[in-house]
Amino acid sequence: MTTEAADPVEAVAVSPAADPGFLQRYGTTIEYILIPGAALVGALAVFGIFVALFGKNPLDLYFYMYQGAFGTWFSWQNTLTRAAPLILTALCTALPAQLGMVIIGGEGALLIGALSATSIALAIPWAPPLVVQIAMVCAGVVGGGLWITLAGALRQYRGVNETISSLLLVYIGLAILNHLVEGVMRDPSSLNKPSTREIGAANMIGSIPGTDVHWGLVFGVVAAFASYILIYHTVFGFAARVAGGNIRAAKIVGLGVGKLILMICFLAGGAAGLAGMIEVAAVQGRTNANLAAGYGFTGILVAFLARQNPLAIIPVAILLGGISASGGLLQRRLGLPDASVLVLQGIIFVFVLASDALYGRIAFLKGKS
Amino acid sequence: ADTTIGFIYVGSRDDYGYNQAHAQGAAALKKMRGLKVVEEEKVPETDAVEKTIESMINLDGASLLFPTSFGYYNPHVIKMANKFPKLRFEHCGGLWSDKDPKNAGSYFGYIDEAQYISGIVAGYSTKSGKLGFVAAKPIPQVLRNINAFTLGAKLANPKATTQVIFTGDWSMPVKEAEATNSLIDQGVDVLTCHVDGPKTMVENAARRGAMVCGYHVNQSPLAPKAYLTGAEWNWEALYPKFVKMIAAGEAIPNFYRGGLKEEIVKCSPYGEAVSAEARKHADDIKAKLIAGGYTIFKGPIMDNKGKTVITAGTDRGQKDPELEKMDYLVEGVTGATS
Amino acid sequence: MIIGETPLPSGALGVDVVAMTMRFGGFTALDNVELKVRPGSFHALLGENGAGKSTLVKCIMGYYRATQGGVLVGGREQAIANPKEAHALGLGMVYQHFTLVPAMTVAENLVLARDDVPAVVDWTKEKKLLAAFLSRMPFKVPLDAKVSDISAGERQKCEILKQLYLKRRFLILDEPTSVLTPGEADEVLGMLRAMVVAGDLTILMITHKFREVMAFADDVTILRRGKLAGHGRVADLTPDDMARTMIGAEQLTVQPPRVGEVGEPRLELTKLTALDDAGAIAVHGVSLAVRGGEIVGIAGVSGNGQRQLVEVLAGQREAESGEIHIRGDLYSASRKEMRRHKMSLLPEEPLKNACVGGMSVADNIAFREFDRAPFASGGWWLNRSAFRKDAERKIGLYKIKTRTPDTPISALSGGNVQRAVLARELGGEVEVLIAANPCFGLDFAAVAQIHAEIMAARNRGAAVLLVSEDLDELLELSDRLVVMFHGQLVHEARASEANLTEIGRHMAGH
Amino acid sequence: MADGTIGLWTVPLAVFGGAVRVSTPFLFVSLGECITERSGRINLGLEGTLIMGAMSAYGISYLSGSPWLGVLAAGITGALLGALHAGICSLPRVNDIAVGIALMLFGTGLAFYLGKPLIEPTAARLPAIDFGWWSDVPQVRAALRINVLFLIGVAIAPILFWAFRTTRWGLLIRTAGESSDAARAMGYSVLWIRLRATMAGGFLAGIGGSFLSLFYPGSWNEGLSSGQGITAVALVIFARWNPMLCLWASLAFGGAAALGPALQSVGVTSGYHLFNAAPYILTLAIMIITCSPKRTLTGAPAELSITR
Ligand SMILES: Nc1ncnc2c1ncn2[C@@H]1O[C@H](COP(=O)(O)OP(=O)(O)OP(=O)(O)O)[C@@H](O)[C@H]1O
Ligand SMILES: Nc1ncnc2c1ncn2[C@@H]1O[C@H](COP(=O)(O)OP(=O)(O)OP(=O)(O)O)[C@@H](O)[C@H]1O
Ligand SMILES: [Mg+2]
Ligand SMILES: [Mg+2]
Repeated sequence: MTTEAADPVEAVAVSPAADPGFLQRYGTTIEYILIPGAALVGALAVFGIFVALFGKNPLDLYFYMYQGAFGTWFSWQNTLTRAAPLILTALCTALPAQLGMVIIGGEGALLIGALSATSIALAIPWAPPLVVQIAMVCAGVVGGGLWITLAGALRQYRGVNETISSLLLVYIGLAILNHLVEGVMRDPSSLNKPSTREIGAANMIGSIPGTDVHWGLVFGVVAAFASYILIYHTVFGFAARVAGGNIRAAKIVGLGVGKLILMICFLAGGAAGLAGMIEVAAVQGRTNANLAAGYGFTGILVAFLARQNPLAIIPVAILLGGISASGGLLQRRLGLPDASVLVLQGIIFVFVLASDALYGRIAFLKGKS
Repeated sequence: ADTTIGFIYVGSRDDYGYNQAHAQGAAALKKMRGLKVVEEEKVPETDAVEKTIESMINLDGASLLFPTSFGYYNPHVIKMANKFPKLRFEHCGGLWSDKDPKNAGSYFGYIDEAQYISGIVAGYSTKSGKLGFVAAKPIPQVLRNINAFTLGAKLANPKATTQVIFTGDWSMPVKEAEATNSLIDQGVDVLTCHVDGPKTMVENAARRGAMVCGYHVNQSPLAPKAYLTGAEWNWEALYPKFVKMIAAGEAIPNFYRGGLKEEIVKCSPYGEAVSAEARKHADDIKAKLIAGGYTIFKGPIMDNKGKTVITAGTDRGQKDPELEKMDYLVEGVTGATS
Repeated sequence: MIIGETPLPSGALGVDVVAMTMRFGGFTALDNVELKVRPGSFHALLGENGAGKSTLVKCIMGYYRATQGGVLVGGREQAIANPKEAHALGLGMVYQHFTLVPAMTVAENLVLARDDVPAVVDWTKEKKLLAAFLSRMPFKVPLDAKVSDISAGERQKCEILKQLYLKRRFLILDEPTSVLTPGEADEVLGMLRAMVVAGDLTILMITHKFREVMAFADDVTILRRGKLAGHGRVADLTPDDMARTMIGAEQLTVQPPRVGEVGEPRLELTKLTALDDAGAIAVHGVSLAVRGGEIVGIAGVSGNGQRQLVEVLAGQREAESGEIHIRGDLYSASRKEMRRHKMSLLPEEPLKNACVGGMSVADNIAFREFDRAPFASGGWWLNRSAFRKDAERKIGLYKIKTRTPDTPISALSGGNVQRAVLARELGGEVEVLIAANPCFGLDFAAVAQIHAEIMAARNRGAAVLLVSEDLDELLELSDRLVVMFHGQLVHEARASEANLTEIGRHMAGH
Repeated sequence: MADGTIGLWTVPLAVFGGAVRVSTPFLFVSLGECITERSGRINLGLEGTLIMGAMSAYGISYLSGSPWLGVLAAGITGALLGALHAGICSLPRVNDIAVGIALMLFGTGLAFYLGKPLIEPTAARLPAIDFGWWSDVPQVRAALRINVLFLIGVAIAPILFWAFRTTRWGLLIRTAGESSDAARAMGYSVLWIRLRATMAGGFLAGIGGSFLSLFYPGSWNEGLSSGQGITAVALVIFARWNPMLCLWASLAFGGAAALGPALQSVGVTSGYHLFNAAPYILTLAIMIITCSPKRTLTGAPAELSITR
């Protein structure tokens, strides 16, 4: 037998950590900033061409976008206000995604959360504001939580696809809200905008001191950090990731997948329900059809753009808030129709999503391996 | 410097309906000298409208604002009016009360007067005696239109009934089309509506051979043969008037209302299908309304459950606040408010 | 011999691979490899798990595009850009992982594989032709059955039939016999060998079984770590020579001798019944007791309910009726019970059944223990350094070949995934062990290691239930042997006294 | 009935009529998505495609005077959007659900942007075929005024059902959706198959949109689609990727959508919001009844990201 010189057997197991160069150590981090940034620039360029086709000056466009979203302290507040509910509704999609579930029903949980929070506030008019507010938070979280848990339970016990059921539950939740708001819960003095009674000015949660941005932003950021810690640093999150990665593996190590599904769905719906509670307690002061403003649907987008990472949700939500904040200025200064914001969002998302393909492929960031 | 005026619409300003009517009013202002008009469309009735108002103030220097959707008023417009006490907020449809800030005002038109006229024309034009009404929601503004339309029809044809279908929201074309078809299946042969974009109802009804009365703006080009008349807004007349009042230092009443007389609403020109008799009767009532002193909601009026809602001898004139709380359908209307 | 309208030029083809290098990103899977397959020969390709065998043949087929190097078909250099071009040249391959479409019928799979699928398929005609073709083949497959409904052995036969149906002149088989019983393997390989001898076909077969190499192959090529380690004529070689070339200087794990007393019944199944995915009864009233210090082997042709039985024990499937007791306690596959009874599971296809491909090796190794100290502080906070330390220790102990503990486990070769699962499941104390085809597709070094670990667990007093389609493995390891057929246990024997013919008879249901 | 009304018969008639009128967009989108999903890709962007289809059909019909050119334009627009979706999804690591959502926004936005000048004009509509000539009852005649697109949709369902079994393209699409490894091993380019399947799906969805703007409700405005596209995508899962079931599901959904207005017209008025939600409640109820936790979704293409 002819035997070629085989290489000497090297040590099996872990290769010793080579001296990591700067690029090797921070290459991934740089990628995570550079790639979405490049995608953003590309998208803006394409949108610039688009508006140029309609006879507008792209440079004006960029200037007004910047001014409207981040150009002044007022613009920043405008942006942050719009971002606040999105962080919470995005969590409604991002948390179940850890379990491999695609939930697109955050809007329904938001509505039910708002309805629950309003109901509890109206049920205890005698209580001091702090008690009412805490009760509202609890009711919002529980109401929204149970709503998505319903989708989770249908999947767990009946095998119903959670994507469809959560979507159907949005329409059903909206019908219930309208039915109640125009029926038993209607404030007789809410004439042309059927609404529940107001929770009362004293019970409103107000703004972050020194700003016009309501406390929802803080709730959202805290919830996003808490979710991140929950998913990546706790036993519960680990179990969820195992189950989300491979349900058969989760079962073979005895993890209660059903329980995980229900708990994650509860937390997810709770986040959206909290968003609904905040819309009531910080903005509307009562429940009516205005709450169905699409935050739940935009949240899906935020979650997917953030690649379901709870921390990445924060900047993505701010980006989205900025786009919608600047949308008004584009309408007013450039005479663009409001749909241009949708076009811009679409282009940005297409670019950012397509740029996923670039990770790990930028030669100069790979260093030597 | 120029005065900057901000207009905020809840929907698209080319919707051929509610928002377009306001945009036409804004367009009338654009023609005036010394004015700058900024517009923003599709602003939801959330804190987004507050931010839009602030943005118009901070970034565009707007000093007079027209938030044109009902849902903007409470709490958003009130909040902004309190925050910017030097600026003027004119809100369409709201019910300003003494508790509300003085720099906020609410204006609206008694479009039920025009609906009343439509009703008269419809009452003459129907063969089956059945009229149809495609409505968004059972709220006072809508109920008042349905009732005025029905009362007008009964003037022409005491046996006429109006069947109403609520679609549940302001813009649901498929439901509106289904409602139109259902009504026509029930024998209805003249229809009108109160939704944001009447185009769907007008076209579908005309296609099935029914006649229509328009709403918001003049839809007669959509169905020249089937179009009888319609209740239209006349913001082109009102907005310049407001601006002139401000320029002249006159105070605009905080609670501003008006109808045909004040030229806040108007009727579409009659379509070719409208009989001479109908024209005459309608013109006659129109003249009386413009002259003043004519009451649409004049007791006794029973609701469609047999309860007397306006007792005999009670005249509920247009300015009567009771009418703003209307929660019944008058006798002759088939349908229910909940 | 095979149906068809226009006879293609027939006869066996030779294929040579010249200086082939294949890199996946920074990883070199093939490094300047040479391979010469003579026309009309039966050539075996050997190598450890991850040596690059599958990669090499996929490069030949155009499934991958080699970084460097060329392929000579029939002595002429050919640029093969994709499998279709390979097919046009008469090259065919049975992949290591099935490439039949599970949701389609056998007939659909066969017709679809043709290069000349008509735009509209006339099924009556095609089925007649297929039936005629099958009648000339030594083994049968049910044409109208869905592939997902037939057994693994039947699928493998179907794959091979597909290649014959397509009239290949050079056929690559990537571990074709791993799902066949030895009897089936001999039947299939015997038939292929006959076609080679008749000059119709050249065969390049990847296998881990020296028995098959010795019995059927003419030549052998051996790879190690992506490099050519040796080649020669089988007639000149012994299995030992080949083994040494394969593993180089690595030490084989020595299996400990069978020692210790058989203890109390520990795992007891009572009238266990379970359904398969389609809702048919797969496990039918199985009662069985496994004692501590005993290995009970379950033999049977695949598809007779073994998989569902293991899934019930693993908690991946709910039992329809019946009970499982461990040490007398009712068992329902919860984490608490698994932990209390020190259960371990070595399922088949570990990447599919026991790992999360996207998570790191270290995480996968920690699946059993992550929720208690030292992995979890206070029962809830993950302690990352503990994960890493434990993983590094086990990676060394179980000889897992991975670049780092943080590498996603899906990047490991099959044998190393299996080793990682072994490290997880056998790294602590074990009282009950369920193993299902634990050595499926593994090289002999890995097999030796796994067998040794299973025997060691038994010697420490664990109750071991070993389900395997490999009779040799069962006979080697088991204390007691039961045969499963159509969901029922039909025969039982002490392994030391087992009669091969009788077991074979029961496996076949006679 | 002497007075020309048909009383309570309105309800079944409206449900029937609704099934015919309202179901067509659902039918086209779900059949299109059926093709796409059978190839192993999900396209949630069909909502945007539907709206783009509606807008471009209306625009072309208005400009050219020919509604059929409008239908064709809608199909082509849909196919182009499908190609865009397929192109982006074919990049490595790109999630097709997310791209679908992005394209839903993009399609909707573009349609609204370009469709502004089309709201007021009246374009030539698609004609209806009068299948009710035999009846004297005007309501029956109205319900039987059926557009040929509906008939085409009804015909496509069995054709697709047949094609998935007996044509090369059908088999290839299924192969790509069931096992991309298998398709690749046979030498087919999975991306190429999916590109064409996604384009075909977009083509049909675009045509579904043209029905909305050119037949029923029959005009272009921004509220035209209230989620029909996304609901139709959900219907495909509900219909277990079977074109015939897509047909029945679309009809049921259309009929249910007509229920609310019809009930009101005969005097059942309370809880109209809940009646209007009937299609969603009905779908959910059927799913709860017909699904089973033990079985995985039967018929699900194995490569589909939504079914795991
Ligand atoms: N083999 C499988 N493949 C895919 N999905 C599965 C499989 N088995 C179960 N599932 C899904 O996983 C989920 C959890 O399953 P199951 O009810 O068995 O959980 P569990 O572990 O018993 O949970 P718990 O004990 O907490 O109730 C269900 O939604 C089920 O549909
Ligand atoms: N697509 C791929 N991307 C990255 N690495 C790969 C890929 N395919 C194979 N490898 C790596 O290349 C090496 C050789 O793999 P290959 O499948 O050829 O091994 P093999 O000899 O067939 O092993 P086995 O006996 O387990 O089948 C392995 O380390 C494997 O992890
Ligand atoms: Mg291999
Ligand atoms: Mg192998």
